[in-house]
Amino acid sequence: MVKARVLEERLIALHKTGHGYFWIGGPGEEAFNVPLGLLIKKGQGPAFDYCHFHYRQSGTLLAMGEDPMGSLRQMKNTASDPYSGGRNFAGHFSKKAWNVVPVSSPIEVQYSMAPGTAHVQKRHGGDGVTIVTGGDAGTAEGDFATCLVWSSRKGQELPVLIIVTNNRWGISTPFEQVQGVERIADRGRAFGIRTKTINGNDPVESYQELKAAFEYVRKERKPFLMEANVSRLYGHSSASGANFHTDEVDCIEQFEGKLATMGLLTKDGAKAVRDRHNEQISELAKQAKEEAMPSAESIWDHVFHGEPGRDPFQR
Amino acid sequence: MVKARVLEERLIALHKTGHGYFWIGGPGEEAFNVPLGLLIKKGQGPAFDYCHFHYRQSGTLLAMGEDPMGSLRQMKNTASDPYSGGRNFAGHFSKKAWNVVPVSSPIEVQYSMAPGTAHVQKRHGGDGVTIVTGGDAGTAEGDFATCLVWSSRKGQELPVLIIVTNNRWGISTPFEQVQGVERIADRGRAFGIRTKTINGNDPVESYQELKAAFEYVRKERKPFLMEANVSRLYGHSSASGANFHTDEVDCIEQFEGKLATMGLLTKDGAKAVRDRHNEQISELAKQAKEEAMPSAESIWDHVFHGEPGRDPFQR
Amino acid sequence: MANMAQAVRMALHYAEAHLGVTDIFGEDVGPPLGGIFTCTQGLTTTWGTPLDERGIIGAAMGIAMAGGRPVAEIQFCDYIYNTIDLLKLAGSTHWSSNGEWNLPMVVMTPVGSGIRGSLYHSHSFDASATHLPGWKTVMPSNPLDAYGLLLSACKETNPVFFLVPKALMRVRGEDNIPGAPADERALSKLIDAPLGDRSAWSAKWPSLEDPEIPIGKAKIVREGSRLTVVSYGRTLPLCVQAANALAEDGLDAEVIDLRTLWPYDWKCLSESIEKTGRVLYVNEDTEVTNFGEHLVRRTVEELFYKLHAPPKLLAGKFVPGIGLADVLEMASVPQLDDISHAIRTLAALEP
Amino acid sequence: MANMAQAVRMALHYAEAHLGVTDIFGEDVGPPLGGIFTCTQGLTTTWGTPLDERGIIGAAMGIAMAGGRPVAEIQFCDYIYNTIDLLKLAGSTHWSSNGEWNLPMVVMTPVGSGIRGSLYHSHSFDASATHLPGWKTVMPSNPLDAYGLLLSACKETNPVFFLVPKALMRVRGEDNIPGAPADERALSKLIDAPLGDRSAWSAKWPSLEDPEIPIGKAKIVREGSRLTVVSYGRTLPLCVQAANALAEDGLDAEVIDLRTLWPYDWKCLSESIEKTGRVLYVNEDTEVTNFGEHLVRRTVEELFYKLHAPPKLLAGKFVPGIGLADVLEMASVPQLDDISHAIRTLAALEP
Ligand SMILES: Cc1ncc(C[n+]2csc(CCOP(=O)(O)OP(=O)(O)O)c2C)c(N)n1
Ligand SMILES: Cc1ncc(C[n+]2csc(CCOP(=O)(O)OP(=O)(O)O)c2C)c(N)n1
Ligand SMILES: [Mg+2]
Ligand SMILES: [Mg+2]
Repeated sequence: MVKARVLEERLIALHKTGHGYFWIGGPGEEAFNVPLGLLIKKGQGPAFDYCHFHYRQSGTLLAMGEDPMGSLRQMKNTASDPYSGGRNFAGHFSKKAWNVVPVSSPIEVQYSMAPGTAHVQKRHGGDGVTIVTGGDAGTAEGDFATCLVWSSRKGQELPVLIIVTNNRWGISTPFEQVQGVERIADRGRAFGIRTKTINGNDPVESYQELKAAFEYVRKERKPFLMEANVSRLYGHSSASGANFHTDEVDCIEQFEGKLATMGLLTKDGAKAVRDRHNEQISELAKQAKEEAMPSAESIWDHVFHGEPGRDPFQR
Repeated sequence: MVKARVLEERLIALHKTGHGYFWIGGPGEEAFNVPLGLLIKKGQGPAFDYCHFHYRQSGTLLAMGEDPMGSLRQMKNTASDPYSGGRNFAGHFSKKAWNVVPVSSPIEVQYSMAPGTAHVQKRHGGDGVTIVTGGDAGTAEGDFATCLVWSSRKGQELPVLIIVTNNRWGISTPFEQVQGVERIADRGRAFGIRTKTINGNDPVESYQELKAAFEYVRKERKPFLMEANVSRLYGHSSASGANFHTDEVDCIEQFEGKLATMGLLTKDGAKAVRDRHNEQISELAKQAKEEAMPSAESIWDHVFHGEPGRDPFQR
Repeated sequence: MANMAQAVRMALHYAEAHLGVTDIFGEDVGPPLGGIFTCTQGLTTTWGTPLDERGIIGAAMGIAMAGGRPVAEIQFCDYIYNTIDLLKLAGSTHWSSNGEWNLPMVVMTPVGSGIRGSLYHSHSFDASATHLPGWKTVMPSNPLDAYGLLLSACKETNPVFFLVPKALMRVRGEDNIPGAPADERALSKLIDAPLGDRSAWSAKWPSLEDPEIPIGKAKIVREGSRLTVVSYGRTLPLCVQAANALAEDGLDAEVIDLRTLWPYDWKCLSESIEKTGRVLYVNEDTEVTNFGEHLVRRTVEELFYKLHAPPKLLAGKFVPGIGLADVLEMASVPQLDDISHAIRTLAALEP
Repeated sequence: MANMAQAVRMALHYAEAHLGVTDIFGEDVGPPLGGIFTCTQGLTTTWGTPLDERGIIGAAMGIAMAGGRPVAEIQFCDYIYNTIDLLKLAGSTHWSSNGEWNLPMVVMTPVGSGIRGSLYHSHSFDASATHLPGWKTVMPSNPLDAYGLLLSACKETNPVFFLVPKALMRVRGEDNIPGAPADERALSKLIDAPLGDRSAWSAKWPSLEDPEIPIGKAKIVREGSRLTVVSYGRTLPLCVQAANALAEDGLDAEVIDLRTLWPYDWKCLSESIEKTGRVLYVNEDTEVTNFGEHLVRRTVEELFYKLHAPPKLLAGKFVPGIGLADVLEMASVPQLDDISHAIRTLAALEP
């Protein structure tokens, strides 16, 4: 959790000091995203979990064991950026070795794709499942309903863990102002989908509830809809300033406090952890700043799979 | 009801005898569609009801007082077709004087437009409401969810009667095969929308339930979701043969039977009604066959409102 | 000979049997109907989907990501327009992931006019498809090409649009599908589902072969010297018909079937245009921001000084729909007479 | 002088105050934010919508049908592509109802590159918009035109796309908005929302006037004789800059701001092209099935024998996205040097 927070804060710092054009990420969601990452069965192909993530999932990737260097490189849009080669925004992960499909900017489209990977997994057998994540505001898009319809057909239910991280904001718009649903999870009921709304700021509750949900989806091969209430600690993105919001619950501070009162962690102990991560990540950031940008001709690379990159008009 | 049935059967007969290229319509839905028409507050502008219908609504239009000649003309795609001037398929009504917005072929898009007319009505005040109708299969489109989201925002609820006529078919596909919802009406619950599932084959129940729903929407200015179970008596359209299906409940036959046992209608009486309508409508059909087709140059008319029709390239 | 619907069906059988196609799906694609145009009857990997085009394209993308090989059908291209964002995403995924992910998926959809489809069963999709980077687009004008191009599409490792001119669905070809009986009756017995109850029926597939019609190769269907006509889909046979008739008056036109819209066979086109000095492009999509205008642009950009006359485009009128009444449809999209007239006019043009 | 964001804001104020606009809505359009680009701050009929583009376009259609006058915003045109079916329907409703229903609605959306927007904040929409019959499309290149064209759009009784080049949002104009103070500070005091808490703030609108910039009229922004350059939006100022620089080397180019993409001012274009005999079209949408290709087609169709050189198109490269790294964006869409080079080359072309 701390490592993820430190990484995001470094990315924000990089942006604010003119290194990187845009920041968006997941500070405030660590208590949910980290347990999620720990529970994912990572690997390539339908025997493993497919991950259709949105742009706040750094905690999950780190918990899966990802090297933070990738995020720093993407922030600096270097040619070495392992997720997009300097083509896409920060937080837009992609890792085929772990079935992490490319994070895309359009909100909610991942909910229309998730049934596809789950369909292949259902046919393949085993216990691999599909996980799809997104925010609260995005559930207003038709794609969210598509995911509910396609994953709950009688006799053809799909093994997909449908997650909504509810921070009660869509950029500047409060959830209450634009949606009348009390609990987003309730939208699964009419489809006979098992649902749960949890406190995503509590890492213990998150871990336990996610564990139970995963077990159900892996074993029953049926969908589960989980809504996790989380915080948005640095606002929407760099476009809205990316400043710390004291009016939101900080899951790490809260958890550190809890551990302290339980006598399991001291202030200094917590600080030490943070400092260690800070050092490592600022080291990596320094490296990333030195790395090369992609070349102009490279725009033609990977237009088509299996073909050399070239201008179709041979100019 | 009988008049609507007779009209549809005439349209089918016209198609089968080579008069008209395509038929689609509402035979089997009269017990629901006719009461619906009787309860609509017809007129132009936000003080009256807006109707976002699909292509099975002839019974509703006739119950509102529409001249069957219009349908016959559209079937023959004559220039005199009052709904589209010979441009659109049968059953694609449009009548601005009664706020009947153009029926369009794309499934479910009317559910995305309905909140717009209802929004204006809410602001306008009075008791005018918006009615939107569509089928069961179409609820899989995101537009159905859009209608639920937009009409149920807290404090901004919209006066819209959301109707789904459930005939348990989408062309050749059984509802059970492609959707896991038990009752489509339940999809409104998570949004705090009042819902009801009724027997649309019973004209009395339909009238009473629709009346109650209309009263709620008119007075409370809030949405109501009604699911009506209906029959598809002549299959999907002329593309699937348009033959009578004996395995579906015929609401008219059933109701005539009921009236008979109650001693309110004799076989001859029923036959007389049918014969009368048959005569009138076959008379009108004869006329329609004589009327002129649109002209080639007319394709340029009404591309833009307020401008004469012309080829932009002046050829 | 087979018609296009049968050719598509046989290609899909070949693809599931020999090319690893795992899912053929869409609205009413599964049994009993086997598709609005019977293209998916008797196959083994077909299934019917919810009435949700976004779900269909999204599922295809997901299936491709998970190692499947989907062929997704949109019932009519008229109903694909709520998925353009997903199609853009499918076309950009390989590029945005810097080559990590690729989507081997085929989207099959009937296009164009000719069945009195009125406003919503007459749309063309070639302009929209060719504006989507990362996609390949093929559009056959006869059953053999439909069969061969669909096999090539199923062998592709990139997203491919397979656009089927619905007006030609029932037209029989002149060339035989390799491995299929040439006799109509015999073929029908084997692969056409019976009317009525089909629960007991199963197709008896002939042992088919792959004619290897590559994506990206056009075909000169009529050699000529006076001018070049380039078309595809519904209007191609009309161009041939017009050219044959005009040849009797000594107007000898070369007719090229583009077959692949992107990436298209510029070598074939440019050589022909250099030879004739005149070119007419014919398609039925609406004429503003039309793919034929791209071909005109390419032509003047590279061959301007070799042209004897301006390159011409004959396409659909820029109106919001195709009307149901016959005369409206005829006046909206190119018909035989329009094509003959356009060829004559272009041939006669002098500075 | 006002920048484009302020010009749009003032136009929307004028439109709700004097032109009967009833609803200005979209994602984050209402208070407190007043739009991602501040274009809707301090207005009275604004409201924020659910995150649902289909709902936004559908609502606009419904509001227009019920006698309202909506201005709907799609936050970035990159996110409009799941609504193309609804946009087609909006464009065909008047025609399909044989003239009975018309939809007076404006869809406003930021377009194009120039803010390092990466794959999904850099799309262009002009090719897609101009392929939709029944719509008018305007795209300003300076604040005064943005103001005037938006007023004209709000007076229209047909659907209109108002495409805002996001790269120019913060650029100040040379011409004053009639009625607005020319002094930046003074204007900002009146209409810019303060940072932080805005609950108490309300805009003090100057008494604005309508410059009456009609839809359908292009503008010659630089007279010249050697060749004609036609552009719009982000690339227009670059074309002027390039032309001014080249003029010093004696290459005197005429530059036309198309301003309205459909229906466009062919009279203005053709007169200029007849005069110069050479034309370069510049836009930043991807170059295959691009609106500039329509203009090239029109040019050769009607002016072929008057041309001294082939009409040229300089547009965005046909790649699936615009990359985040600066060099990727520069290499993907026309920049100043590309335009200067294209003008030079075209001027030098001889048979
Ligand atoms: C289809 C689409 N529409 C609009 C946007 C612009 N946008 C980016 S993030 C965002 C808000 C998303 O809110 P939510 O779904 O709650 O996720 P959160 O950012 O709060 O985690 C919007 C409107 C987009 N990226 N995609
Ligand atoms: C968006 C869209 N997709 C597909 C079609 C083709 N189509 C026409 S009717 C229909 C089935 C509709 O079923 P349902 O919604 O249950 O209405 P019903 O016809 O049964 O009354 C389909 C798939 C269409 N018209 N529009
Ligand atoms: Mg949120
Ligand atoms: Mg149905």
